Amino acid sequence: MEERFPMLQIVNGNGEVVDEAYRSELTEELTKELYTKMLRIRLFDRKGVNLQRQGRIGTYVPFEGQEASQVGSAMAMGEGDWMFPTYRDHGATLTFGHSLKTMFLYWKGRHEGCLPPEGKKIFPPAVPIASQLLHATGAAWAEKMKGTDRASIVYFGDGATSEGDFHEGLNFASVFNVPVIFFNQNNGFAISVPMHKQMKAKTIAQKALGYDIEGIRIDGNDAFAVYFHTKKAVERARNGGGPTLIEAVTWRYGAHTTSDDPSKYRDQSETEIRRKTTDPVLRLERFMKNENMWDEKWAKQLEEELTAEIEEAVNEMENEPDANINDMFDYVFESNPWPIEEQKEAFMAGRGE
Amino acid sequence: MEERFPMLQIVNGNGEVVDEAYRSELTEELTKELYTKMLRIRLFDRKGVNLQRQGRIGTYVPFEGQEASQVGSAMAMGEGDWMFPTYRDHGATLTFGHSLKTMFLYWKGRHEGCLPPEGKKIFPPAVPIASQLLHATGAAWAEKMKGTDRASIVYFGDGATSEGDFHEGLNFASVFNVPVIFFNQNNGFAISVPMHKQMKAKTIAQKALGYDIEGIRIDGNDAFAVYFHTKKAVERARNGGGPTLIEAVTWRYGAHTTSDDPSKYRDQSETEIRRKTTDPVLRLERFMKNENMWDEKWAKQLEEELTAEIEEAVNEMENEPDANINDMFDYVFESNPWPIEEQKEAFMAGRGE
Amino acid sequence: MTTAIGTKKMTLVQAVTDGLRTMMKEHDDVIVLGEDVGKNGGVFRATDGLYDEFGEARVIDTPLAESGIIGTSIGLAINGFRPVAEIQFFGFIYPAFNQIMTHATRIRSRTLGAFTVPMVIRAPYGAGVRAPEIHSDSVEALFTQMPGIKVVVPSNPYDAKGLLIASIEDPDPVLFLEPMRHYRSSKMDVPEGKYTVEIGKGARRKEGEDVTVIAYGAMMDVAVKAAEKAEKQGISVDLIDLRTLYPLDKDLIAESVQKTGRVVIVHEAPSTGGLGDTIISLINDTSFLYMRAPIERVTGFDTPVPMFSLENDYLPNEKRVFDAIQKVIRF
Amino acid sequence: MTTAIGTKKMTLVQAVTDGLRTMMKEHDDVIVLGEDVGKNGGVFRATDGLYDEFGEARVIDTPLAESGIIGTSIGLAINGFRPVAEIQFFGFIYPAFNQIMTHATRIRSRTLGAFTVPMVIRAPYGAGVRAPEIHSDSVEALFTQMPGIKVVVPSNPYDAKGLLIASIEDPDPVLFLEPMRHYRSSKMDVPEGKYTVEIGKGARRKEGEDVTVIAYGAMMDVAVKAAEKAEKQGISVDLIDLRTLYPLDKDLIAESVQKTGRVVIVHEAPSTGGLGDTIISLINDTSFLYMRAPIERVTGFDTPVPMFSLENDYLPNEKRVFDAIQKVIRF
Ligand SMILES: Cc1ncc(C[n+]2csc(CCOP(=O)(O)OP(=O)(O)O)c2C)c(N)n1
Ligand SMILES: Cc1ncc(C[n+]2csc(CCOP(=O)(O)OP(=O)(O)O)c2C)c(N)n1
Ligand SMILES: [Mg+2]
Ligand SMILES: [Mg+2]
Repeated sequence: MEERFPMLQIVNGNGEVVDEAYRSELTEELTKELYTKMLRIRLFDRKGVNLQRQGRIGTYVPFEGQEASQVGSAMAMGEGDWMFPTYRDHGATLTFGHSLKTMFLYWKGRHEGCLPPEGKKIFPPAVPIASQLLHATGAAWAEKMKGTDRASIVYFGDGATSEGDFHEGLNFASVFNVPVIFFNQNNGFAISVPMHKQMKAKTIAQKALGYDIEGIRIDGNDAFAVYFHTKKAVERARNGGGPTLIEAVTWRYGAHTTSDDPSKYRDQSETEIRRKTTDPVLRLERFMKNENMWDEKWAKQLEEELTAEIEEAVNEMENEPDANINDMFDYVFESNPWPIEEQKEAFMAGRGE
Repeated sequence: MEERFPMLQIVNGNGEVVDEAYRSELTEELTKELYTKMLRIRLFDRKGVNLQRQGRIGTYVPFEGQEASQVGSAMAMGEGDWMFPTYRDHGATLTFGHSLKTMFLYWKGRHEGCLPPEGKKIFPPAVPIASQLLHATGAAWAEKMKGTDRASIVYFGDGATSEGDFHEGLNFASVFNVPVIFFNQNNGFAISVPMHKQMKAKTIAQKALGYDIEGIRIDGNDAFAVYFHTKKAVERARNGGGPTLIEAVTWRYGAHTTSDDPSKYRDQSETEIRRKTTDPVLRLERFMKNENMWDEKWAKQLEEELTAEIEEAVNEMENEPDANINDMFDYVFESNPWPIEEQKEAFMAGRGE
Repeated sequence: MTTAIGTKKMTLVQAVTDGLRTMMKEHDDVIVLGEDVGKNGGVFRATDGLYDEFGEARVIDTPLAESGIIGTSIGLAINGFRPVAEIQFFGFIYPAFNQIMTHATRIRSRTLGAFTVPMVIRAPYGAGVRAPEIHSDSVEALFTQMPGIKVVVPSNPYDAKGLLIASIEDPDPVLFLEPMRHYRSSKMDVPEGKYTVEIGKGARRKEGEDVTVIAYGAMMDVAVKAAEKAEKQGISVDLIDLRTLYPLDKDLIAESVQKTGRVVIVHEAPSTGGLGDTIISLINDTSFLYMRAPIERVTGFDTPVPMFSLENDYLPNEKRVFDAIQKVIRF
Repeated sequence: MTTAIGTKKMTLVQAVTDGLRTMMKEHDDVIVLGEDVGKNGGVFRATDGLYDEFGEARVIDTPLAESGIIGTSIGLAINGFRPVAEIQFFGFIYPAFNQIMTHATRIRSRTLGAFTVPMVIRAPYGAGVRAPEIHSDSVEALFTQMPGIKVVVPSNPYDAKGLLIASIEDPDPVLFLEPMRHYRSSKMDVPEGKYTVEIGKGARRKEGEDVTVIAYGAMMDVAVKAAEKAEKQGISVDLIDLRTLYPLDKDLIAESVQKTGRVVIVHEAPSTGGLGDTIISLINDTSFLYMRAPIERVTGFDTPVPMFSLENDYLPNEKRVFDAIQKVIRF
């Protein structure tokens, strides 16, 4: 199956173009946009890990190493499309328009962190694994019924493919020919469980065969491959071509979450090698250098600007007024039924309010 | 995918051998055994429908048309193997050793109907669709851990492939390389829902591709094809070759259950054509005639004997003492916790016992 | 609110169909989906005729996957539709449990109202029709304890239609349970057109002084018969049909209980953890000083619903309810 | 039964590991399976070291699929093994709900004992550790109302090990809930080797006359603190740790309640339909005439557990329990 689903690549780890068909589309503008967005979320991610270490936010889920997958795919989506992330996809949601502050609030245990910016169709992160594939299918199906050309993209990991909802999602989407992109980030591990214990199959893309839908496998650390191949799938979806399963092969450098210790289950030296050979951000830097697009000053300034933007968001997060207790009671239903109203009153009275 | 998973046949609807490789194995003994078992369950099935019409049992689930699938597969299993049927597979369980009386008791709403004969590993019918694939996988996995060469066979329909448990069952079985046969009877309908609304895939066998396991598609009305191809899969399983997904393409002639009215959703004339062209029992009769194995007297006598055996079982079922109310209370746990014991006492007292 | 003109004699299941049709006619965003709900009109014919009337885009035969049905319904609901999902039998809702428990019921509160899930889950429930195994569950208390979903159970055709319309109009998830053994047991005058029965309000079916009997759904008939028997023996029964199980009609229950001081609760779900426990707890909160006897519960047992040869023993019946009435009276 | 010799200071999670190790050493048919239980030793390290000690055939990292874990465990259990399945967090048990509700709990009764399911489902539960969303559910009442499964919740290391061993020895399914916020909160002397704490028996943690306080699991600490405060104010508290939630220790509860006539129940699960309702119902059945005040419940709310910025408001705390004690005393 690996031959049937070869890993599509446009630019390799050395920053060299390996798929000449795309060369003319690898413009400086696109390259710099991808680089900027990837650097931005990498800096965000590192900040997240640090804030957790300092006790300024709760458990944080890092995605470093997966920036190309998240940025390339999110950039392939359009205004009005839907995004259904997991807990590890704030790189994608930030790229698609979520605000830095909101994302920090999420990791601070704030419901505000689940609210999309006005007009953005970003669902809150799915925590129960694979459940979101069905939501994405339903929302895209709704677009189809309304007769729009909008699509959904839904993120999930290699581990998620084992859940029943993965299967049901792909099946519903295929039967009703729904415009949804099933974007799998195969980072090789579900917490500690490596892919070969998760499935016997050697690729995730091949799972498309059971549903008679398109399946492709791409180098998830190649932002160009991710961007262009996702875009193709989205175009197909918009034109009534139905769902696509995309396997983006990638790697998380860090721990599963800040509570996880990867040394328990894998040799972290693998990560060190990957940082040097397949890193998505470094790859773009190399590509730009190869193509004479690289400008050291620009890069430095960019990093400074992005760092400042992130610090500003941290500030905003930390200056946010405390969580409002009403938020716990008042949004279970449109209006509080008496049990909730009574419980709220008793609670407030107990606090002396 | 239909080319990749051709429908394997050994004897066609006219009773002609189409796969010469098997000719020498189509002995009179085997043929008559298959015929006998198929006729037996067909007569049982018709009796079941009649008993329901007369109000002597409850809702009944007929399988007429699917006899070759059930008999051929059950005969391929050995002493000590496990069987996990659905509500429609009493043809298989009867072939594997369940007693006629027990099966009638099941349809009379008796728990005794769930009890396998001594030494037979037949699980009670699965009602929640597809849930049994996991039980079969677990039981076969246990055999593997114990180091035996025993296998499981689990039955399920085309509709069942849509449930999450189908997927999880195949995945667990493939990851742990478990000796289990996933025997799908694709009878074209899940109650009223035709296969093309159940899945976009044109075959069920192709779903094996997602798990890197063997998948085959066979003519489920050809008892020989079912028998020999299942046997091959069982042998492979016993020898550590792991699970196989078998799609047996068949058709149910009758209603989904005796509460169902198929005219609401399909043209029953299709069934009439199939009775004449692809019927599993008639096909064996034709084969035997073609091969000079047919003996009208034998056939007549066989039918009489089987009818008598079934009538006897009906008698036994009807002479069974009434269900024992203790059976409701006393088997929830090994011993009754106080709530059940108190409820039982109160109930008995209320009845004046 | 009623725009109804005439009335029509209907069974409970016909009233369900009529409720669906009424709302589908008025609102394009109301769609029906589930197993066999289309061409077949549902295994109980609850969606009979809707496929022909509204087409397969709005009356949708889904693949056989409950999590898929509820999960995609959530996606449809957050994006402008009001799905009415049928679960073929209540005992087959379990594969969808995760979608209901972690998503349908939580999306509004997680997102402080940015996303909402206006969906209805319909399911026939309960024993007493000699159905095969696991077709007879009565597990409403799994859902009355689940934050974020309302639970509604009509006991007659009028309420069935009015409550169903109210459920479809509700901006939040509603679990709508249909007593399958009363699907066709009797007919009743049901208004044509649109009307609602308010969610959260029970109904007093009989006015009495001596004892409050509380039931709902399929157990109303049993309760009515036991109450009639009690009346013949001079015991006057205040008979309450809950209609909504979450939120309960606290005021109606309190008012009745404070009048009678004696209560019998009837449900077919198992005893421990059943709605009876919650009602007793509510009465503890509201009416402690009024109680003249321990509350009696007449319920199913802490056992799975047995196969149908024993289901009549499992189900509460007139005698058991009557005995309980006598017991609280004689205490 | 005890074959224990020495004791060792252990946290609750270490006691769980020790219980597993003890049983795995003695019985080859005891196996452990779940997500990340192998090499990683579980996300809370509850299975730490077992993979190295017993090998990957008996300490099994499964694919990420809860229905698969429970469903295959059922198959293993009917065929000679005693699986101990870990559900990584209680809030991820829902995908397995169908397997538990329709199979694990019903196979014995469906087959009149021909097949049985001696399995344990372990899950860390509850809020208070600033975990991400949906990692903090306390839905034990979904299972106490489910016929065919016992539900056990230790509150300290000693009980954790003893109850876990009893659960593994139990011939029927047991849901074993571990209060995650007390996994490492304190250490306690725990006997080495094998001993059991009987399923179905609560423990009196403090003897008192004025009011009965009933709690379990993670809420024991809160209850203890509130009781200490009450004692300081001259209110004597009879403090009960339920330990088993199904079947409840009816006698212990009745005895205490009949002595005090006043009851406060504490749990973090939502109010409606929580175990509090069932306990009130039980007290109604056993002790009606003894009650001197309405029973007070201090519980979570009828809301999903909020994200962690609000979880301390959601959780019962010492003050709320103390206020409830005062309320029942002053009634
Ligand atoms: C239903 C469910 N089961 C278990 C978990 C706990 N859990 C959180 S993340 C995770 C691993 C997910 O792996 P994968 O799908 O590969 O995504 P990744 O974390 O690698 O991005 C697990 C088991 C969960 N969140 N939901
Ligand atoms: C979880 C679950 N959902 C729904 C049902 C109701 N139901 C019983 S049989 C059936 C159709 C099954 O179709 P298929 O798998 O093709 O098997 P067949 O009946 O054709 O043998 C349905 C929907 C059920 N038993 N379990
Ligand atoms: Mg992963
Ligand atoms: Mg079928």
